[in-house]
Amino acid sequence: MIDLHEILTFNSSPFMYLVLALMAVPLFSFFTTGLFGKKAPLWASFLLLLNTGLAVYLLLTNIHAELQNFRGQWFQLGNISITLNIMVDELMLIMSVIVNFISLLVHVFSMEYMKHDKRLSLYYRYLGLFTFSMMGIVLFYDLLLMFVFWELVGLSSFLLIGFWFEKKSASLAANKAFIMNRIGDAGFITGLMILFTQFQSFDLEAIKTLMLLSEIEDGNWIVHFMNNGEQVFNSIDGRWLSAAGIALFCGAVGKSAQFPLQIWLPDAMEGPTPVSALIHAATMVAAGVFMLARIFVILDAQALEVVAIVGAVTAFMAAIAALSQFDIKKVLAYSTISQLGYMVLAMGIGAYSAGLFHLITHAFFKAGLFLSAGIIIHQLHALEDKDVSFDPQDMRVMGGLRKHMPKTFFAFLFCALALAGLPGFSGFLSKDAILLNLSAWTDHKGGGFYIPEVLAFATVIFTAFYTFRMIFLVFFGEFRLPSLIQDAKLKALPKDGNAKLMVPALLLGALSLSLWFGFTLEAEGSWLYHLIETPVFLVPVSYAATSLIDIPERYFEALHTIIPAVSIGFAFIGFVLAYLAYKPGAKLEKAFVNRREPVGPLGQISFYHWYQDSLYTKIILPFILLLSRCLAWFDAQIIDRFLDGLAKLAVVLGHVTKWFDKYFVDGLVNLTATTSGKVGQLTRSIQSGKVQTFVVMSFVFLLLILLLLMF
Amino acid sequence: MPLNFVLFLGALLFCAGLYTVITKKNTIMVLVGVELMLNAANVNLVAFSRFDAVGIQGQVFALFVITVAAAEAAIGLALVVKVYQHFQTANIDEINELKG
Amino acid sequence: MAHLLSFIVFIPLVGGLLVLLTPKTYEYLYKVVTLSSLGLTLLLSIYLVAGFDTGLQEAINTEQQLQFAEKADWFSFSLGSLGEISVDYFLGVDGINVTMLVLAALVLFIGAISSWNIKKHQKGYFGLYLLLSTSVLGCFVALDFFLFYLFFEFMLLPMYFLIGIWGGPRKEYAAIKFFLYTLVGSVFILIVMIGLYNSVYDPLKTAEAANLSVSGMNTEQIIEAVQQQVESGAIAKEDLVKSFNMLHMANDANYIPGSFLDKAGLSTVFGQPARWIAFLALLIGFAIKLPSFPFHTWLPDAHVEAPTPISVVLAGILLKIGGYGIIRTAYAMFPDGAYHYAWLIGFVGIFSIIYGAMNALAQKDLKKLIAYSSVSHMGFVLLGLSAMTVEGISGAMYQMFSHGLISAMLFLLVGVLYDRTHDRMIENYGGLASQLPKFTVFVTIAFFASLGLPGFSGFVAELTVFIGAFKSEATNGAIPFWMPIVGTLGLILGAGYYLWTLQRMFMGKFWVKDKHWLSTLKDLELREYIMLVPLVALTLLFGIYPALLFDLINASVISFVDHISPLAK
Amino acid sequence: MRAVLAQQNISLTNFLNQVAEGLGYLQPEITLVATLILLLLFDLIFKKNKAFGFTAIASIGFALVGVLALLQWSSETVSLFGGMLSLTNFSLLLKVAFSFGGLVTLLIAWRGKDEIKAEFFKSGETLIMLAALLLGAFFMTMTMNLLLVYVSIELVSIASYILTGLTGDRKRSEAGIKYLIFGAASSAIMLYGMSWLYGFTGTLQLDSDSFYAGLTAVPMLPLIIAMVLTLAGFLFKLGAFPLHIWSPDVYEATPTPTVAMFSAIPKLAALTIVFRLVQLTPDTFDWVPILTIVAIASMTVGNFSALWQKDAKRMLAYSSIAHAGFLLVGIITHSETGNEAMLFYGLVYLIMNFAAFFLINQFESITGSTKIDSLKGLGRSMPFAGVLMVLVMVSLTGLPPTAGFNAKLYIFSALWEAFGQQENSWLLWLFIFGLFNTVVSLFYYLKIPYMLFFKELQPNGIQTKGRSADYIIGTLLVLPLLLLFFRSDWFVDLMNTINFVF
Repeated sequence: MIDLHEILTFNSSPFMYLVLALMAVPLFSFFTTGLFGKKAPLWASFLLLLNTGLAVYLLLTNIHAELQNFRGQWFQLGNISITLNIMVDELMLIMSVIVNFISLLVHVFSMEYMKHDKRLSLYYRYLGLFTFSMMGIVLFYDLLLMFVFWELVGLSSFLLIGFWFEKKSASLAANKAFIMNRIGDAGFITGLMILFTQFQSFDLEAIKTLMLLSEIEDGNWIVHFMNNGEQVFNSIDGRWLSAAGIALFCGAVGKSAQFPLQIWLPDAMEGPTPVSALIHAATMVAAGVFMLARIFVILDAQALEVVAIVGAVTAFMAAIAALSQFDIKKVLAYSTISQLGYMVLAMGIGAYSAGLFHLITHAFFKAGLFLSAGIIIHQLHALEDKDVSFDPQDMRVMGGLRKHMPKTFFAFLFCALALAGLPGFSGFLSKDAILLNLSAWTDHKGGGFYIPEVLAFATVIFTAFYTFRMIFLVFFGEFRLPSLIQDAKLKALPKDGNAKLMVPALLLGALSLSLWFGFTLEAEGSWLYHLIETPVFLVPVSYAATSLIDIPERYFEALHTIIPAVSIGFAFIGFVLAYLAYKPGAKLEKAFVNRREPVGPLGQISFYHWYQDSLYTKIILPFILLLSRCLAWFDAQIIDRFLDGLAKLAVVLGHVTKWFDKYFVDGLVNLTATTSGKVGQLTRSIQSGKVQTFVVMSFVFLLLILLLLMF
Repeated sequence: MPLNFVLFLGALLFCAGLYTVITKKNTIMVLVGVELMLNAANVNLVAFSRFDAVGIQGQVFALFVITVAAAEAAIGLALVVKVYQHFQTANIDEINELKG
Repeated sequence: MAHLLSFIVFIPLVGGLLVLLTPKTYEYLYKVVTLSSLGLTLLLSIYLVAGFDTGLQEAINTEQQLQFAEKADWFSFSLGSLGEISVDYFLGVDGINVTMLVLAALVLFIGAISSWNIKKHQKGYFGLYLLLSTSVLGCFVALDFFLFYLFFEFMLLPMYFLIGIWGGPRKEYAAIKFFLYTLVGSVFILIVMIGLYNSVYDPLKTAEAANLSVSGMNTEQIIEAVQQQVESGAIAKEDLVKSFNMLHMANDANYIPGSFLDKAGLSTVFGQPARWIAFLALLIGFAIKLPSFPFHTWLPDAHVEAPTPISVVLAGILLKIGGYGIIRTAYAMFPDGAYHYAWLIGFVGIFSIIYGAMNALAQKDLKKLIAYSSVSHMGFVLLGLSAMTVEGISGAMYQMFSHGLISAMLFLLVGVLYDRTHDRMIENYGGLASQLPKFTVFVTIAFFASLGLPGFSGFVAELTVFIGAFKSEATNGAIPFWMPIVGTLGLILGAGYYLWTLQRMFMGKFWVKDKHWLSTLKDLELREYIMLVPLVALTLLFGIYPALLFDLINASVISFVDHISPLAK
Repeated sequence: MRAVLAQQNISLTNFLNQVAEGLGYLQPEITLVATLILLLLFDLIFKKNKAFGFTAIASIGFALVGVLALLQWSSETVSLFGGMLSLTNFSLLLKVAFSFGGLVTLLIAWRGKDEIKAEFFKSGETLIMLAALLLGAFFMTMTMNLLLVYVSIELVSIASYILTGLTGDRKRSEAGIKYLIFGAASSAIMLYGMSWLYGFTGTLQLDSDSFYAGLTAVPMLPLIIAMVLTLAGFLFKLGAFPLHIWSPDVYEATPTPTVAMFSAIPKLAALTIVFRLVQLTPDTFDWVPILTIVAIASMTVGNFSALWQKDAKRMLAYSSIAHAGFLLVGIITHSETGNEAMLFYGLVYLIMNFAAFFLINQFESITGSTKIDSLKGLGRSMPFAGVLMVLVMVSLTGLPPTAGFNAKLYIFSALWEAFGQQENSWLLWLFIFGLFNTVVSLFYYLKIPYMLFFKELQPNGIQTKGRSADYIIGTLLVLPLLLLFFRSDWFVDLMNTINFVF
């Protein structure tokens, strides 16, 4: 029988420090950047450049080397040792490159974007903190440690969203983000509890090994192993296996903004735009998907179905919501949610590689979109002054920017096309892979499981639609701002930003071309896709889902030609619709410009994102607050009163006995008096005869005692 | 004369005494009531001492009681005088200033 | 170093006497004496931890598992047919109380620093403070129930005066409330104490008293022999030496056969087995101190009225005495009761967690909010204990320790604000972050630490409690799975009330209710840094490197669980 | 006497010898009488400034009594006067305690305000009455004979009436007359009960076989009646429910030193008599219910009524009622342990009360009043006295680190043991009630520290300069309370040498 301690062997090598450096450098930047004042951006970016270099170096040297991991003990809990485990595998290497790279670009971008902010160095420290904790998630192959950094990422996101805390909306958005994540994390912790109870370890390697050994016997999920010498035999109800998966997934739901917790992400746009690019588009929100990838093999069929459905629903809802927004960042936010939905869906159907592939491509093009949007916002913002004020994020003030800022246009366009999933762009490959697997999955599964497929394909159309809507509204037609501010006069027209702004955007724009990932129109043709191959499920067979690998080839043959065609077709439909609706001079475009908010039920639902937000803020939250007030009242008025009451009761009793000692007796005396006949005179004579009442009283009590004793 | 007559007498005296103590307004009368109660006891003692195997302890006791009662009465009367000086009355109802 | 514990416990007392003897003209000396004596205590207790052997693995109810133990006959006499009664001066540390001792020393020291700006009746204040220190420290290391009870009760008087004289507007009410609640609790404890020492004997002393021939036997054998003889009734009842020794009380074999609380547990009170009732009484007695729902209502009042340093000590240590008491007495002496009432305890635990959090959400007074958060956090202690698993118990202890640090920090911060404006109402402030950036940094750290952010000690504690509690049903079936899962609500609510407060008070545009505060609202000063920085550092340290604490307690906790866990029986 | 003679059928001569040697054992009592007479003569002979003389005679006399009692110390029982008195070290211990009490009373008077000084040391009768009271108490500790019980009780009572009422203002005379009427009535009731007991047994000798036999023979109902009636008088002296009602008025009216004496000495004396009665009645008669009811009621009534008292003396009166309840617990347990615990409690109670009254008296001599409000803020201006007061109150409540705690601990341990053996639910209730009464008592005992320290001194120009003599005496009175907590074995070992068999 296998002993836990044979799995959890402590090992390390000098190479480990190199890997740890990936975390150490950003942390160092967090601590030191404060010291550099004005020069802080340079210093931080320099450190991150180093880190990126390191990440790339590691990727190149180890991409084909065999897996190696470093493990040490964090602390000993009873006789169970809680370990730290760093695993160097493709996923970790690739992710670390992406995170560092995009973070680096954002650092550079922010030099210009944030340069007027008074808390500039603090901003860079937060970026450092974020990168550090993000790397933590990527590096550690250990659920507990992953959770630790998971929360730290949440913290840095909280700090960055609320960076302009003077704005009430910003602080509220920060709280919302953190609390929504916390709800998810409660699930995560539950997952941890279940797995720990069963396997006595958080170490993914241990969990996976033991999961392989565990089995289902008449509905109980049992595992049998040794823990340094002593036998461990755990058996709990099998449903906890699914529960564990779902609970852990809750964490992902929070972090990756899936239904029903996704509402924090649009608000998170209160943060600086580069931050949105880094955290709320490329890296942090992808962490949920990354985590799903880590625990992929211990998810059972039920859990995976839940994942798939949640993903599909999210993708669809968000796509709808993106259709009618005015705020360019809002559009991008919803599109992010929708794309994350795709990734989660992919994980749910078991399209591991496709999901991660989409994660990577999306990271680039969405970051690119945000940065280009950032440029536009920045430049428009530069136009504001005392008598001209407008919301530089509102697409209604934009239009025709293609002429004024061409570079930005191209950066934006490339990324947008990738987002819309047109061939030749990275997004096409990954999304195509997902759709392909999805339809295979549906055909194989049958039953009610066509819903995800329908939603996913509908989403393709909507995606193309809102993408091109955005492009038309922002870059084509006339620049609307001047017409909107009749009285005042613009001091200049918007133009492309300087190198610090443009280089990152263009770089990302270029990276959203598909040729970097292989000169092909199919995901299978891409080197990256093959780098990440789908693992096999380890859960007991009776609970395991059928892996796509096991799905017979025939399911795919037909699809290989159809799916790309369909998706391209759908994308094209989306484009045409958008063109008809929003091409310069189209009536919707006019209507749109001078309307406060969209009309019609669909428009409303879309604009208010299915009213989900109001459900939280107008119903659930008030209810909780009310409840808490009631409880507080209960506490102060009932419990406290009651316990004080006991104390008071004593005092009252004091009164009573005192009164008793003094007056009660008269009553008794009257009683004796009546018995002895001549009431009137007696009562008068005794009224306040204190001594006598004393005597009577004592005597009566003696009699009472007597009676009590007799009976 | 059978014992129980005497005992009955004693009980009667006792009750009468107690009643006086309880009901009379005048302090002197109250003291008299006490005397009655004491004498009730005396009656019992004397009566029982007839059945004393070894002697007449009862009667001795009675004597002692009478003496002590006298002393008590003396003190009582002295106090009554004292009270009268202060309150210009011996009516027990009007001697009532100590309140708890 | 011999008698280390005695030094630790009684140095503050000596300091107190010094303070009382120092004439008013040298008032500045009071602080010096207080600070130096408590500082010395702190140093000694650190020295003690340094010398603490973490590997020592002995049964929890034997004296071999104690370290730095000091035992001396205090007094003993034969009380008629009760037989000989012996009370010892018995101090010692094991994994269960060593952490508490250090915590107490630390928090008391910091409390002393924060007493710096106490103005009125300094002599009385510092005298009482040092008296309190001694009784608190003693309470944690006393292993003789009589001695323990002495310290436990003696705590009340200084506390009563410290709250009642130096407190806020409704100080009298708060003081008497504190005193009465705790006294009710201690009456429960007293009842059981009487019952216990009437049922427990001291084997070794009995061996002397009954002059058994113990030549050439080692201690264990003697104890063995005595227990057998008592079992068989060979030793007369009058020769038995009744013992207040807590370790003996925790050992079934030392219960006199046929005595009221013996292991057979035949005697009943109100139809329930006496041992269960005894457990319940102890539990209630200490739960009032903890405090847990529904005995918690004294806490908000006491906290709101008490001066800052006293709130710090109250939240930092006194509450822990409740938890420590439950572990040391109730659980150790009546494991059967503990197992029988596990469900109840666990339920009260999660209820306190959620109830406290909900109440905190509704508070308008910052200090009250923190007080209720304490109720919530102490709920975790109960939840962890009720699980009766190694993880649960360790988690409970860790929670007590970390809450000691964090709540101290929180109350200090409230004090900082109160010193500036003499107002604690949340709605009277806004956007303080821009006015008091450094203060805000510390508040944010404290809040996040308290809501259990990883990296801070609170997280390790809560996580451990949760996994321990969840493990329970799978291993010993003390409490069901759903309890810890429901308990996780506490995490969410915790985030809720802390972040909401943060947002209302510190974010947004700066404004305060009263314009005069603008002049008084200064950022942190050196003395406050001296208090806060160590606390922050420690919270981080114990969050990042929990082994520091777990290594101290592991051995004891394992044997403790072996002792109480029903499966071991 | 013939009765007694016949009982032990011995000749007159050696009976007289008995008396003679008996007198030898009564040195303390004789000394007391001597003191009494000396005081009388002194009073008659000298005309003015007799204060010093009185003080000297009384204090020397009381001290001598104590010493003599100590010298007699021996563990075996001596029965005197044909068994009417039985002298054990139990009674000797109490005698020592009583004479100590007498001395402290003198001290209190000496440190008291001028009126008190005048009353005690201007003319003799107060001291004489004190001596008489002591004499009565002494006999109460020894007597084995109902007759003697009655006489000694009356001696104490009459002395008390006089001390209460015969001098001083209208309040006192009122209290006096009430005290007398109430006392006389209750002693009459007792006497009536006694007469019945005599009837049942045909003897007044408590330890005689016929007494035992008689009580076993009698049917329960009349026996209960007789016993309860007899008990009435004892409870009156004990100041226990339901004959407690006199004490508040009397305590309030009488000068503090006298109250100190009332509150401790007659109580303990009466306790010994109840104790003896319970010891010597056959087990067929179950005392537990009666005494339990009385005890619980006394504690509860005493504590609860004390809550709202404004006057310190009145409050202590009620507290003394409660303590009477606690003392009875020792008797109820009816075990050796219980006896020792009871004695321990009694002696600690004596010390506590004298300390309490001494301190109250000290504050009274400053503020001129015993109202609790009048203590406002005094603790801050006289911290030392304040602390002493706090300690005494803590001890009365029964919390560590004071002897009051040990007293409670031991007496309830005994009760627990009794419960453990008999599993008699009466005892359990007594146990629970008793302990939770502690909490109630805290309410009012804390009032005094509360006034002393929490309230500000009100600015009437009273001179709050503590006098060092007071501090010394106060410390000497409070110190035992602490010592007996930390080394209660000293005292308990003493208890162990006491023999409770008569």
